[in-house]
Parts: sequence; C-alpha cells; structure tokens
Amino acid sequence: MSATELGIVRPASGLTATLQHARHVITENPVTGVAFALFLVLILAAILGPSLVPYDPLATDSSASLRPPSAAHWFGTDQLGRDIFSRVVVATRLDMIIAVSSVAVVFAAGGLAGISAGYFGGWTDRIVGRLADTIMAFPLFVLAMGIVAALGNTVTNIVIATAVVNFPLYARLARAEANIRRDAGFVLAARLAGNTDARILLFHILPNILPIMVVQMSLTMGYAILNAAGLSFIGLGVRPPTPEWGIMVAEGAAGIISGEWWVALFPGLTLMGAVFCFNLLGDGLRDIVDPRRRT
Amino acid sequence: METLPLLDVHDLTVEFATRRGVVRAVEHVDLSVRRGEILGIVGESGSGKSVTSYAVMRILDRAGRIAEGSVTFSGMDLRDLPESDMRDLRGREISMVFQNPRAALNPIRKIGRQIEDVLLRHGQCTRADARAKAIAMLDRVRIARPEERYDAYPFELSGGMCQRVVIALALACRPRLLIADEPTTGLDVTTQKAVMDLIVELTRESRMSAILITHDLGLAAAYCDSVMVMEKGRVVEAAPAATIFSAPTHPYTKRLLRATPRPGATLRDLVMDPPPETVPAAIPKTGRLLDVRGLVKTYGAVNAVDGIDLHIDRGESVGLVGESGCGKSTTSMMIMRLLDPSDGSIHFDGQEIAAIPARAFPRHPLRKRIQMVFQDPTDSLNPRFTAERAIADPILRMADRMGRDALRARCEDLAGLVGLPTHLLDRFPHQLSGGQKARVGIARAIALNPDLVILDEPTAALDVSVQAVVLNLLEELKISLGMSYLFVSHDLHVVRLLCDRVIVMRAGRIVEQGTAQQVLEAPTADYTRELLAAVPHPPA
Amino acid sequence: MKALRPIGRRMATALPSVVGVIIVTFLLTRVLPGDTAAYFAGPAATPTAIAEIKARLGLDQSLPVQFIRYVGDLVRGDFGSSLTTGQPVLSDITARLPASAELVLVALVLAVSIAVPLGIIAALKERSFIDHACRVVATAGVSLPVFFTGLLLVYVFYYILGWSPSPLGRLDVFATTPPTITGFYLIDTLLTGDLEGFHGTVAQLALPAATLAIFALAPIARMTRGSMLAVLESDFVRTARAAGLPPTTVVLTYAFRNAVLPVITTLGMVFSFLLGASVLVEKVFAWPGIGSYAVEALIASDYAPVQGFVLVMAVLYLLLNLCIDILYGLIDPRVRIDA
Amino acid sequence: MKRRTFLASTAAVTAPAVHSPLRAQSRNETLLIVSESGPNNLDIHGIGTNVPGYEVSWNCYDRLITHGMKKTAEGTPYYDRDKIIPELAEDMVVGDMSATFKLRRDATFQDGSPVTAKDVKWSLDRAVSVGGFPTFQMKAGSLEKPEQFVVVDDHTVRVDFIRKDRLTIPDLAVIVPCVVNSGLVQKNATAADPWGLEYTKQNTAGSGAYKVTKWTPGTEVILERNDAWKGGAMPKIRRIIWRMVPSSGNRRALLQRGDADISYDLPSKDFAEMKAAGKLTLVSTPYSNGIQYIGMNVTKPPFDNPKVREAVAYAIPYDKIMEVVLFGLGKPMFGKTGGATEVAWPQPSPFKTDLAKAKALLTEAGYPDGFETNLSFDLGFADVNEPICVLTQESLGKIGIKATLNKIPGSNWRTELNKKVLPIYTNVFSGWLDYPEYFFFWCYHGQNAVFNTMSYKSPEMDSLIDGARMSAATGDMATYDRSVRGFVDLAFKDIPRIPLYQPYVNVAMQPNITGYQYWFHRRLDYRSLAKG
Repeated sequence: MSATELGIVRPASGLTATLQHARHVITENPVTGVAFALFLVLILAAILGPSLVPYDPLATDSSASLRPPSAAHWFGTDQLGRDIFSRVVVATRLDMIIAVSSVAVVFAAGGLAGISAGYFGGWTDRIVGRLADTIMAFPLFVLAMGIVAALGNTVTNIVIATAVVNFPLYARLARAEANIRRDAGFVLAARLAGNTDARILLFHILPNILPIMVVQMSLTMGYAILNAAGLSFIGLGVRPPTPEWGIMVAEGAAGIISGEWWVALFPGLTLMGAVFCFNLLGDGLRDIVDPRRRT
Repeated sequence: METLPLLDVHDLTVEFATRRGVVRAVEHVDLSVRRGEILGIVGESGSGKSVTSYAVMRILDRAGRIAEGSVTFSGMDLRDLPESDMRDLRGREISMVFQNPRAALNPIRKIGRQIEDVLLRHGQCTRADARAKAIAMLDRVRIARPEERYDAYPFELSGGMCQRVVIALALACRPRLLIADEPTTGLDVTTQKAVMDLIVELTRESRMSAILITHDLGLAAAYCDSVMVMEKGRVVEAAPAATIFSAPTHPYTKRLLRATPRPGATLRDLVMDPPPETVPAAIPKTGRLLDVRGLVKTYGAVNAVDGIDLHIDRGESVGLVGESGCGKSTTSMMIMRLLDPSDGSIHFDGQEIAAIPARAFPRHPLRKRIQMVFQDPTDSLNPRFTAERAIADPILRMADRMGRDALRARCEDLAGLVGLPTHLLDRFPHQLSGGQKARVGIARAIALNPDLVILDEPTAALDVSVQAVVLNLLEELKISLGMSYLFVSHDLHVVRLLCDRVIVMRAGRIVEQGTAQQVLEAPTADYTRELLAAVPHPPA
Repeated sequence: MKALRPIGRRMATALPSVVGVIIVTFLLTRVLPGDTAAYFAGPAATPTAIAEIKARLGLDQSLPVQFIRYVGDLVRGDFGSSLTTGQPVLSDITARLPASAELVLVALVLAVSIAVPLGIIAALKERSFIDHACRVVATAGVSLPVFFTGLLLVYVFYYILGWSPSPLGRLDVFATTPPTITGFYLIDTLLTGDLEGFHGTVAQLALPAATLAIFALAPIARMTRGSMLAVLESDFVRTARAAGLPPTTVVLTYAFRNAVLPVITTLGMVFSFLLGASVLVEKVFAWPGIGSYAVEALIASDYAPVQGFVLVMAVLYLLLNLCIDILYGLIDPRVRIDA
Repeated sequence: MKRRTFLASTAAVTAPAVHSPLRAQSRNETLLIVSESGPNNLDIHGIGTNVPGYEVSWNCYDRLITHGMKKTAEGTPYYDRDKIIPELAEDMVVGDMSATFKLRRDATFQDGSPVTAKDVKWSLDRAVSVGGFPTFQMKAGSLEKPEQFVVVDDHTVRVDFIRKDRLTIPDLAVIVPCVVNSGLVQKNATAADPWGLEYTKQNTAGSGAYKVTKWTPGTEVILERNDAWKGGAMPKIRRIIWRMVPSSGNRRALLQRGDADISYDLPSKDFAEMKAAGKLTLVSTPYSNGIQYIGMNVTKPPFDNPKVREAVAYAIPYDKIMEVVLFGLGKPMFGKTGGATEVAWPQPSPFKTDLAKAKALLTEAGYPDGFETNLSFDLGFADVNEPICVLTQESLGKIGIKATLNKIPGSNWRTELNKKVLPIYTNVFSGWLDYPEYFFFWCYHGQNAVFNTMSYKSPEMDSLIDGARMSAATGDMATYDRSVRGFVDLAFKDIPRIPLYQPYVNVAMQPNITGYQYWFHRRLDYRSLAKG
C-alpha cells in the first residue's frame, strides 16, 4: 500500500515534482548521487578536457618513456613518453562521442522499429522481430567485430557496429512497451480524437516509453564504451595515436606483467569509472522513472 | 455468554513514512469483533479500511507501522507478539481473503498444493493426508470435482472459482477470525452473490467471526451484523447494520447512503444538493441516430458478438448491460469504429459506417460525432499530457484551426461545463483525483459536440459518492447538449438511473430489451431476473 | 510425439533467423578486407598464381553463384577449410566447441550461483546497505573490459600469488588429455575416475570462468532483484504471508519461483553476451575454444571459420532459447498451454 | 535408433577405463616452447603454409645439404652462409653446370623405409611443381624444372643447372627442398592431389630428427624425437611441447615463473626488461639480410620528388625509435658518417634526424607548407609498427607533413602493398639467402617484383644489380664489389626506401637451456637444444 494509493500525495506541478523526485532519489540513494556527480565530471572532461590538460596528449618524449606516476606526470607516461593523464582526459571526448552517438543511432532505429512493431503488430512486428532475432543469434561482440573488420576501423563504423548489436535490445524493449499501450485507454481516446497512427505513435506512445528508453540508453552507453575497448584489444579500435581508453588499456595490458601497471591501470580505472557511472545512472534513472518506486 | 470480544482494537494509529514525511493512514481507530459476529468496515478509497486490517494482521509493508494503540486478539496483545508467534497465528487463528482472487494465488503452483502449504504449515495435516484434506477443503467451498481441481493452476479457473480457492486457503485451518478485504470486487454480480453467500455461510457454520471490508454499503448491510464507516483514516460511525441504514447519524454516512444507487431512487436523489433542472437544448432533435443490424465479431471460432440488432434515437440513452465477457464492450468498440466488425451494418445518421476500416476512421468526418467516455479515467488519459492538452486533443485534430488563446478559452468552457476547476487544467493526470480525471475524460468526449457518446462503465472505477456526482453531470450534459448515450455497464441499478431503454446481453446475444422500467421491474428473461436478484439488498 | 510438436513448431519459427544469419554472415565475410587467394598464394605470388587460386576456390564467381555454392556446401555438411589452422572448419569447431561450452557454462553456473542469491538478498533488504553494496559490486564487475579483468586475475593469482596454474588452456602442459567422451573435461575426467585430471581441469578453469562470471553478475543480479521486488509486492505473496507461511517458503517457493521466470529469459541474453566476451577471455587465457578461433580467423580474413563459427553459435543460441522455453514451460504452467 | 548407437559407442569408449594421466616421463628431456601462433600446415610445400609451419618442416625433414655453424661476436652460434655441410647427402660434387649428391646409405624415413634417390627426385620435383611459395623459392636459386633433377642410381642424384647462379647451392640448403617419403605420400595421394599435400598437411613424412605426434591446430604441437635419425648428432631433447599463447604478457609471465622453457616472439620491451633482470638467458641476433624500412611510392606525388623523399629521410626520429620502440634491440641502419660504402647489406644510410634540413629540403621541393598523406602499417606487427608510425607521424608533423595513420589488418597487408598505391608505409623485408644482390633484385630492380613496393625504376640500378648477379655467378669479385657499392650508393641517393634498423631475433630461454643456434629462417632448430 503506497501513499499514492492512499490518495495522499498530490505534488504541485509536473516539473517541480520531477525535480523533487530526482532530488529525493539522489539523496536517498547515495550511489546514484555519486553516479550523477561522476557523470558531470565526465561531461566537463569531454567539453573542457583538451584545454585543461598539462601536456599535449600526442606529444612523445623519448626521454620520459614509461615513467611511473609522479608530480609531473600524475598517471605516469606510456612507452612513447606521452602523458597518460592528459591522454585519459582528452580521450573522454572521443569515448563520450562513441557512446552517445551509438546510443542515439540505435535509439532512433531500434526505438522506432520497436514501437512500430508493438503498435501495428502483424507483418511489421514479424519483420522487426525476425531482424532482432537474427542479430541476437550472433554472439554480439563477434558481430560487432565482423562489422568493424568488414567496414574498416573508423569511429563511424565502431558507432554503427555498436548500434547494430544493440538494436534487438531497443527494438524488443520498445516493442514490449508499445504493445502494452496499444490498447490503452489513452491510445483509444487519441484515435477517437482523430489522431492518425503515425501521430499516435510519435506523440502519444513515444513520450510514454521515452523514460524507460532513457534508462536503457544510459546502460547501453556503458556497453558502447566496453565494446569499443574490446574491439581495440583485438586491434580493431580507432586509429592511433588518437587517445581512446580501450586502446590505452589494450596497449598497456601487456605491461601489467612487466610492472608498468600504470599504463593500463589508469585508463582502465577511468573506463571502468565511466561505465560504472552510466550503469549506476541507469539504475538511478530507473528509480526516477519507475512509477512503482514513486513512494 | 462471552463478554470479551475476540478482537479488540483500541486507539489504533498507523503511520506511513513517505518522502513527504510521515502520513497517518489510520487514526485512533477503535473496533471490536465478538465471537460469531460479522463486522463490516465500509469506506471509500483512502479511508484506511484496508490498512486497519493489515495492521491487525501485522502485514503492513516496510514503510508502515503501528504508531499508537493496541490490538488484542483473544486476550493476546498482537502488537507485542514476536514475529514467529504472529506467523503461527496468521492463517490458523486469523485468516484473510483479498480482492482480486486471481492475483492472490501463486500463479505457478497447483491450487491443491497451495492449500496443502497452509495445512502443513499449521500442523493441520500430515504429508500423507494433506492431499485428502486439501480436496476436502475444496469440496467445502463448493468446488465441483475437487479431485480434478486439486491439480489445476489459478489461470485455469474462473475469477469466482479462484476466490473460492482463496477462501478455502483462508478457512483451511479453521481460524477464529476471517478478514475479507473487498472479496467480491472485480467479480460479476452473480458470482459476487455466490461468493458472499459462501463466506457468510461458512462463517456461521463454524462459528467464526469475520470482518468484511468493502466500499459497498449495500453489501455490508446485506451480510453484516454491524457496520463501521470510515473516512480519511477515522471511524465516523459504528452501529448495527440495520440501524446504520435506518438512522445514520454522521453526515458522511448519510451522504454515502444517499449516493448508493438503489431501487426507486432517481439520479437527483443520489446527491445532497441536486443541481437545478437543466434546460433542454433549444430544439430537441428526434429521429433515428444509430441503427445496428446483424453485428457479428468473430475471434477464431468464437463469436464474441453474435448478431446484434439495436438502435438509438436522437437524445436517447440506451443502456447495454451484461456480465464480463458478454460482448458488450466488443459491441461498443465496433459502434465506436475502433474495431472492425466481422459482419453486419452500422448506420449512423443514415450513413453506413461499418465498412470504413477502423484504421481510416480517425480521418473520417463522422469521427467527431461519435465519441466515448472510458471505463478507467486513469488509463484513458495520457500520463504525459496535461488536462488541457487532453481536452484540446480532439479539437486540435478535428476542429477548424484556432489560436492558442481561443483554444484555451474553449478548454476552460469545457472544464466549466464538466465542473472541473480551471486551475486544474495545467495538471497531469497523476496529480488529479479519480473524479477529476473522469471529468477530464468527459470534457474530452464532448469537446466537439458529438451526437453519440458511448459511456463504457464510466463510473466503475469511482467511489460511490463521486459516481453519484458524475452520473448527474452526464445526465445534465445530455440534456443541455442534446446528445445520445449508449451506456455500457454491468450494474442494472446504475443503468436504470441514466437510461431510457435497457438492452441485456449474454454470450454475445441480446436476451432482453425494453424500457428501463419494464426491464427492471418486469423482466421477461430469466437471466435478467438473476442479475437483478444478485444485487445485494440492504435491509429496508 | 504430441509433446514434441510444440518443440518442432518452435524450431520452425527459428528457421528464418538461421537463414538470416547465413545471409548476413556470407555478405559480411565477403566484404572483409583481405584476399584469401593472395593469402594462399604466399608472400611472393604472381598475379596469375593468385588468379589461379581464386578460380580454384571459386572466388572469381559472382556473389550469388558463390552464395549458392556456399549453401550447397553447408547442406552437405561442408563448412569449408580454415586457412589459419589448415583444417576443415567442421572438425576444428567440433574439437574446440566443448572447450568454449565448458568455459561459458561453468561461468554461467558460477555467475548464477552468486548473482541470484545476491539479487534475492538485495530485494529482501531493499535500499539497505547490502542492497547498495550488491549493486556496486555487480555493476563494478560489468564495468571492466573482460580482457582487463582477465589479465588482472592472471597477474594477481598466477604471477604474484602463484595460486593458479599457468594460463595455458584447459590442462596443465604436462598432463595428458582425458579420452574424449563428452569433450567436457570436467565430466570426462570424472567418468574415467581421473581425480587428478579433474582437479587440474578445475584449476585451469577457475580464472577464465571467474573472469566471465564477474562480467555476468550484474545483469543476472539486477534482473533477480527487480523481479523479486515486483513479485514480493504481489498479492499472492501477501496471501502467503497472511496465511502464516514461513519466510523461507514465502521467499523461495512462492516469490522466487515466480521471480525466476524473467531471470531465465535474461539468461539467454547473458549467454549470448558471454559467448561474445569469451572471445576475448579465450585470447587472454590461451583457451583452445571457438571464440579465439573465430577472432584469429576474422583478423586473418579467413572466411570459412568465421562463417562456420557464427552459424554454429546461432544454432547453439537458438537451441539454448529452446531449452529456455522448455524450462520456462516447466516452471510456468501458463506457457505450456500456448506452446 | 540414432540415440542407441550413440550410447553404444559411448559405452565402448568408457569401458576400458584404463586411462591414467601420464606425467611426462622427465621434464629434463621435454621442452616447452610458447609462441603467439602455430602452424597451419606441417608441410612447407602445402598451400599457404605459414611461418610457424616452416619450423615444423625444418625439424622434421632433412635436406641434402645444410649449413655449418660459426659464432657471432657475442658468441652465439650462427649459421655459416659459406659453409655447406652434408645432411642426407654424404658427398657433394659441384661441376660446371651440375652438382652430384651421394646419399647416406643408412638414412631411413620415420616409417623405416630407406631414403633413396627416387625420394629426393620426387621431393625436388614436388617443390618446383606445386606452385606458390615453394616453387618461387626454388626459382630464386634457378631451380625451375623437374628435368633438372636426375636419378643417377639408388643413392646418387644429380641437379642440373639451367644457368649459372651463385644461389643454386645455397638454395638447396633452405627449408623448401626437403626430402619427403615419396612411397608413403604417394600411397596417400589422390588423382586430385597427386603430390599428397593433404596427407603431409596433417602428417610429417620425413627422415628428420623429429616427428609430430600430436597437433591441435591453434593450440599445441607435440613433437617426439626420431631415434633413428642419421642426419647429424642425436638431439638431446626427446619431446617438444609447443604451445600457442596469444597474449605476450602471459608468455612473459610463463617464462619468468619458469613454466615455459623458450619463447622467441616477445615484444622488445619485455625482452629488454628481462635482459636487465638477468634471470633468463636472452639471445639477440640481427636478422640476416633484413631491414625495417619506410617505403614511399615514387610514382605518385608528392613522393615522386626525390627531394621530398630526402626530406622525409631527414625527418625520421631514428634515435627515438631505437630507444622507445626497440629498447635498443635493433641494429641502427642510419647516421653513417664518412667511410667507404661496404660490400655488404644491410648497411647504415647516411641519414640522421635533422628537422631543419628536412624542412629546407621540403621547401626546396616546392612544399613549404607540407602536405597531407597516409602512413600505413601492418597491424599484424602493431607492437613495433604502431609506435614507429606514431613517432614518425609526430616528427613529420613538425615539418608540415600531416600524416594519418592507416592500420591495415595483417591478412590484407600483402594485398594492399602489392597494389602499390600506399603513399608511405613501414615494413620489413628479409631474405633467407644472405646476398646483397638477392635483396636488391627483389626490392629495387625495375622488373618491378612484388617486393619492389615503391614501384622504383631506374635503368642504372637495374644494370648494377644485374652486373652483380652476373659477376657473382662467374666469380668476378672486382666487378661484383663495384656493382654492390654502386647499387647501395644509388639506393641512398634516390631513397625510395629509408632504412631504419636491422631487426633482432630475440630468444628468451630458461638458464638451463643451451644450444640455441641462429638460422637464416630465424625459427628454432630443436636438434641442437639441450636442457639441464
């Protein structure tokens, strides 16, 4: 029995209520609070990073190769004497771009295909369903590898590959959410109000499943970064010497055994932090979005 | 004679911790149940009636706690009882029956096993005789062929059957107190009667006590020895059932009593201060508005609607009555042109519309002339739209273009018409009460002055007092705007209040139709008589 | 016979997916860079030599013709030959599949046996410290790239602590492989009563399986928690509580059995993710599975193994989903009717 | 039905449960080798046999002749290019236009059948006939037609020369002209596969010191000693376990923990560090006749301009590359100051890093603001190529050349190179036959062979290379020396390729392993290794 059922909660207006709720979630759940803070740091690093870093992330210095962390080089230097801290910070932008754009692409494609499938049913549903099934039948990472290997390892193709492997997730989610709403009272009412199917889909159903999609997007952002890192590990990442977390980890990985732990560790921790942040953020957003937990 | 009551609740206050601080759901409630007594707790949603019973059982969710007061059962203070003892008590001494029986049963466990679980838990049987005892229990709650049903899963049983199983579960250990929380909500009237009769019979038979929690004063009055009325967490009146009906003392009880539809009462009788008589639209329109012939809807091999003929005249209200699954909703959806019929014709204002595909109908000029008010006001409002946006939607789509200000003005007019305070127009559905949402739904339906409005159980989800007001509003609007209604409902008494003519459906066919008076007072079909008899009659 | 019909029907619905997989793989591998013929011809081949080999491999034909040949070969059970190992793909895959399957399944079992209790506890103690801790731990696991986790584990447990045997595949270098009965060393060593071999296998499996399991914790724990929360709030759990059933019965027999349904569905998804991730893990641990096999083939533009791998994976995935459906049906009687 | 047979067969397997895990009899006679990749074919004559496959061939088959050993300055045994010793042959007589080999009478194949002249002829015929790499390699020594190989008697074979070629005899000592058990292989040959390549792909059929007893492609190769070997002194190691460990970090860990005995494809960094740690035996030997270089396509602007090429040559960060990419494990091939050009290859170029000069040259060439280009490299050797290219890219940036790095997957590298369109790239070339004219013939000659990836054409160069080949065959050493100096000088003048360094073969071993020998093919020769 929640307070809402008891008929007690009557918040003032939509926006303030959401803000209030967000504040409530953050304060009540310290983990989500930390995730939000981390997210802000990431955004700042992505925007301001390149102008803040102490060194040129591409400048090599053979006299300072593989230096452990010090006051001059907080995260140490890599094999070519590049400052790892600067590279990690500057990489934020690229990684965020990969994450955000792949999620945007898959949201547009998978989301639309999914809600159409869920709303119209029939052939649309069958085709989208088969498409999703087919993609799912691939081990996803291998499919991503295949796409990048076939199309060439550019940022665009990494984004496309990540979007493709996430397609079933979005299509299915959107389909399920749209399907339970296709016969909802408000959809029937919208039809009575003279809305065409397209309008109902875009202006009535989509806004309602948006929150749950946003949660998914947050979770997928983390996956996108991991995916890019995995591709880097097997040599299908972005072009050198562009700093990217996954590549830095992959390059430094061999050094762990030889004692140059910092080369892989710091980019690894950053990468983990970012993915961690997106995942926790997704959880947190789910708390905000999920009406069940609005107590 | 025993002097000590079986259950004695004194000064009970239950608090819920919400993020807006502590909310008191139940305040200073006193109640007592004697051995063999059936107590009814009546109240509208949010009155705290269910919370009271959960507090007695100590099954409040994590956020809730008993803040004050005492609960004494058979001399034991339940508030201080260790949880393990409390668990022994639950199901053996005090049992509970919940509303929505299908959800109250574990969907993936055989019903027999669920009964056994309880029997075994409370040492009422051994592994060896568990099955036999469970079957005996099923037999006791009048489930036919109990040996077979033992292996059934809840989804294989009807709602009424499920409720019998829940009752069997509750009574398996022969408890001394049974708490039934809205046990018949969601069941058809005929089932409702059978379930209530069963509960009372078994209670009396084994000399148990019972608490019946319901929103239906009529139900409480018909089955209980004494009745307690709750409002906003407080008890406003408690008296023997008969007394409550004949001489209610508290204004809230009076209002509740008045709002309950009953034979002989008119719409205006339901509300305390009825609105002035509405002036009919200037020129009352006459003539045939809707003519439905041979309407059929087939799903696979099943005819959900099996050849329906009906008609509605201008300015007329027609009630379409039947129990769930009788095809009344399917019929209304087809007339509404949200669903394509398998066969038959629908003439609206002389135009055949059955052939226009439902997908294309939104763009049809007739669309705005046939509108609908939905059963569940919450479900029928887009959670992301404000009240104004919801009302404006049909205007934006189907009326001539108008400016922002004109649109706002029109929405305010409509809000005024349905009695919705204009400041609520900017709110989202979750910020509105059930009655307010219903008004928004009505305003949206009448926004384009339709000729025919289909009312699909428009008050089923509302409390009686709200229902009374909404029904009056609908009547008022019909007269002032000159609309016709097709009122779809399971409740004959409600239909009678609003309708000129009544059509009774069963299994996709019409079993009886005639004027409201004729059908209710001199029904010709057995089924109609059965329906009428099933409605609980409070003591006169 | 009757019981098999739904299974048959379910398989039939999966057919389009298989066809889709075949087409997509074919097209994808044809756009892969690299020239098989040039690879075959060796570093110093003349253009005519390359053209000759091309003709021999049928690579000079048009795409549709190649596709028809490919499908024809598939029907005859001929998956082609790998350039990197020089063996027929089918025999490579059958030799390597048990290694991957054993790894992924052990990881899955490990993950489930940790994540499910974790999820249940988190749901029972919603918003408590334990809940937050579970969430953080599980999420941290899924936030690490698997190859990084794997290398860290090797570094700590093999290199620094020396607890784990050398990351050299399924068995100690000097141990002989058990006779192939199932191909799963864990089972084969037990069947032959070879306890030493069994221990060795477990020791070799520990790190790679742990690496994968860490990755799989979060989705399973999250799903268990969410679905437990939903079920714990449901009416029938309240009924069970009100009937005085003990907490263990309520949580396990009533709540968990219902909550496990969406978890099972998630497992299919997790399995697919693990198969993908195993590609990287196998590379780190020199695991002779099909994942590492496929990666190397892909990097080498070696069509046939990639196609064979993907096809086998797809079929495996579909079979797994079939198993999940059957399992689902066993748990949830409502589904049986529809099937 | 099917199920029943399956069960029956399972039972058949389980029934004799006598299996017991045999620990290797003695670790001292077993060698554990770890490397990144393994063979894809056990026969070097097979189609597309990869480099690890060569190692199997080298150790499992014998040739008529082989090389003797000498020692490098560091004391590492190093094959002696000029000292040919018998292996299957006990005697070799080189005439003017032919060479005659007398076979050992006691040599047998691993199945016990004797090695006869018929086998030798069949094997050499096979090498020149199967096409692909083996045939190509044979051609390098003017061994082109089966008619060149004549069976004189059961134990005598004559090889006729079609032309005078200094490389003919050395080419009979490389891996390709191995002697195959013709009887055994022919038994397993088919009409479609007359040379029995399918059989030898999976099985070794030689007379060599080792035979493959188990091969799990991509995972491990197990070789056992052939105790009846007659080609040389009996090897010490009885059993070789060769495991594929893709992660270099793990290979290093295995070595450092003492689990693996030998690994020889470690990154320079690991190698340098292990060397510094001093716990393992580490041997570095320069590739014979090999060079890592930066090549430029001389047919297309801007690299068609020699000034641009020279500018690039002065812009390469040579020392940086030696230091942070190779950790000193390479022989610098730059910065030669003074001194005459030697009659040798590889030898250092006169270039050194001089950005001012590079900038000036670039301006002179008409590119004062530089230009944009793509710098390509083979992803298969990314651990060296990538840092080289990153450093080069940065350095080129300083003189205005904006280079974008272009990673090309290993599988595609050769195809891309052979299209001869890559503007600038880095690569390694090395020849088995260690003769300057051999290198130049393949890489600089205007016949535009596949290895002349710069599309370099110069009549002067061609005549110098041809001159060297001719004079070598005839033994005119004065002309030879002049020609070699000439083409080396010309290569440094026209600069289609900028030499960077001579790579090292780095081998890391446990301290108790002895007997490592450097061979032209750079793979391990198990026969000389010993443990303990």
